[in-house]
Amino acid sequence: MKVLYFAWLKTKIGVGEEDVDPPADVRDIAGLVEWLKARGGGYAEAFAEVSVVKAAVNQEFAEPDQAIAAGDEIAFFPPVTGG
Amino acid sequence: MKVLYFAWLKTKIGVGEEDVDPPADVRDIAGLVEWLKARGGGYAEAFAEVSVVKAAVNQEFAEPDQAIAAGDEIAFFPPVTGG
Amino acid sequence: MIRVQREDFDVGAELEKLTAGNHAIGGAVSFVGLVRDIAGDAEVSAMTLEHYPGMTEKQLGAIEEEANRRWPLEASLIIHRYGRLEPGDRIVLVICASPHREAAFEAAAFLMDWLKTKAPFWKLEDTDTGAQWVDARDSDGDAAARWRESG
Amino acid sequence: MIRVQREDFDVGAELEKLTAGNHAIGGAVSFVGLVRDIAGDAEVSAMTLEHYPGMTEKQLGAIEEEANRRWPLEASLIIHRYGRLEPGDRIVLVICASPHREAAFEAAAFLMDWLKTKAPFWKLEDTDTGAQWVDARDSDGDAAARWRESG
Repeated sequence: MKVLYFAWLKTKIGVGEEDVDPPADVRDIAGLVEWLKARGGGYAEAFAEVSVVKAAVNQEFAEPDQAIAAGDEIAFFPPVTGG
Repeated sequence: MKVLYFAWLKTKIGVGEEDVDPPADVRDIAGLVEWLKARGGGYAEAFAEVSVVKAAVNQEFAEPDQAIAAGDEIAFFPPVTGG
Repeated sequence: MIRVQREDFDVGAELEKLTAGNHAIGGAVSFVGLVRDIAGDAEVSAMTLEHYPGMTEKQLGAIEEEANRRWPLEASLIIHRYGRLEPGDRIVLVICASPHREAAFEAAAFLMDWLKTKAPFWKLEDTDTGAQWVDARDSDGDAAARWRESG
Repeated sequence: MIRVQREDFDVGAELEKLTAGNHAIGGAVSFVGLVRDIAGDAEVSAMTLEHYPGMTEKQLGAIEEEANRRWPLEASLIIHRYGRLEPGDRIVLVICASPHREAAFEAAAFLMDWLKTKAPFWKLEDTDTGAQWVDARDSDGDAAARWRESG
């Protein structure tokens, strides 16, 4: 599963993209966040205030309860500020 | 008193601008319209449907009861269609 | 700034001139009005815009001043052409620039709505059924009415 | 049409290309977003726009499609830049062209409001107090919410 981080999540975590292989009980976005957060360090910091972190699954905005599967492209980022 | 006509009022009346010298009892726009209309011909035609004719006094939009005086620049025209 | 002219204008150049060097501007909204080739059911081959020289400048100036009174604009511009125009030709340009986009959008819409009801221009269209003076649209009056201030 | 690019764009040329030859167009509204030199109380010397390649194009395409579904547009364009920009630089261009001005104004405002809340861009500002990621504005969420369709 490919995971991307943008803006200050990328800064805190230190990488913009990585391949991860979570255990089978990680079934949705919320589960993935908990699993990543448990890694500590930059991850714990990036996901400390989880309510301000947005997610996308396969380049579409996704809610915390959205199911994820191996092969998905998951992205985490702060609220967008373009335009 | 200078009187200007625009768009189809100018076409009907046949001139775009003229100097007129109405009698003293012509005191406002409505009075001037009646006086011009009484000339008949193109004037009667131009002012036949007086509700669709707009007026300006000294280049500001004016209502029928606006007072006019010698030396004023009066204009008559249909509703504007610019932009 | 307002201009009433027979000549065409260059939107990109006007926008550049208006915003250059002013780094307080966050957004600029432009409106360009073009001559359409259809009026109701009739085909339009050309149109002639008549106006009231003197009053036109006065009214456009007043409309622009009003927009600047209502919205925090950093810059504004109205250019309106007169004379003979063909389908696809530019008629009018309005630009409003502001720190924030909301003000720029509202002020530009306001200027166009007021211009449609307050600027002394009249359109004579050459159609396949003859030359015809364009009637004012009721919807333009309605559009302008929404900007009326209460009190 | 949408474009995501590092390079600057030419508003006049884009407008010309988009409207040329289409005589059904009565009005074209453009919005240009520019980099401001002030953010809150801090002075901004530059900003870097990061985005999510792939998702950006997908979202902009969907937003443009939605605008064309809601309003009778003859042509539309979104260009959004990324990378390093300085105060006064152009960030974004939106153009909507329609037979009538009301649709062009509404669709352009809609595109900007949605872009602010749906397009995956993030601004990092270099200010005199250090580099800082720009926070989303609540007012942008409110602005986007007004376009929500009921039912």
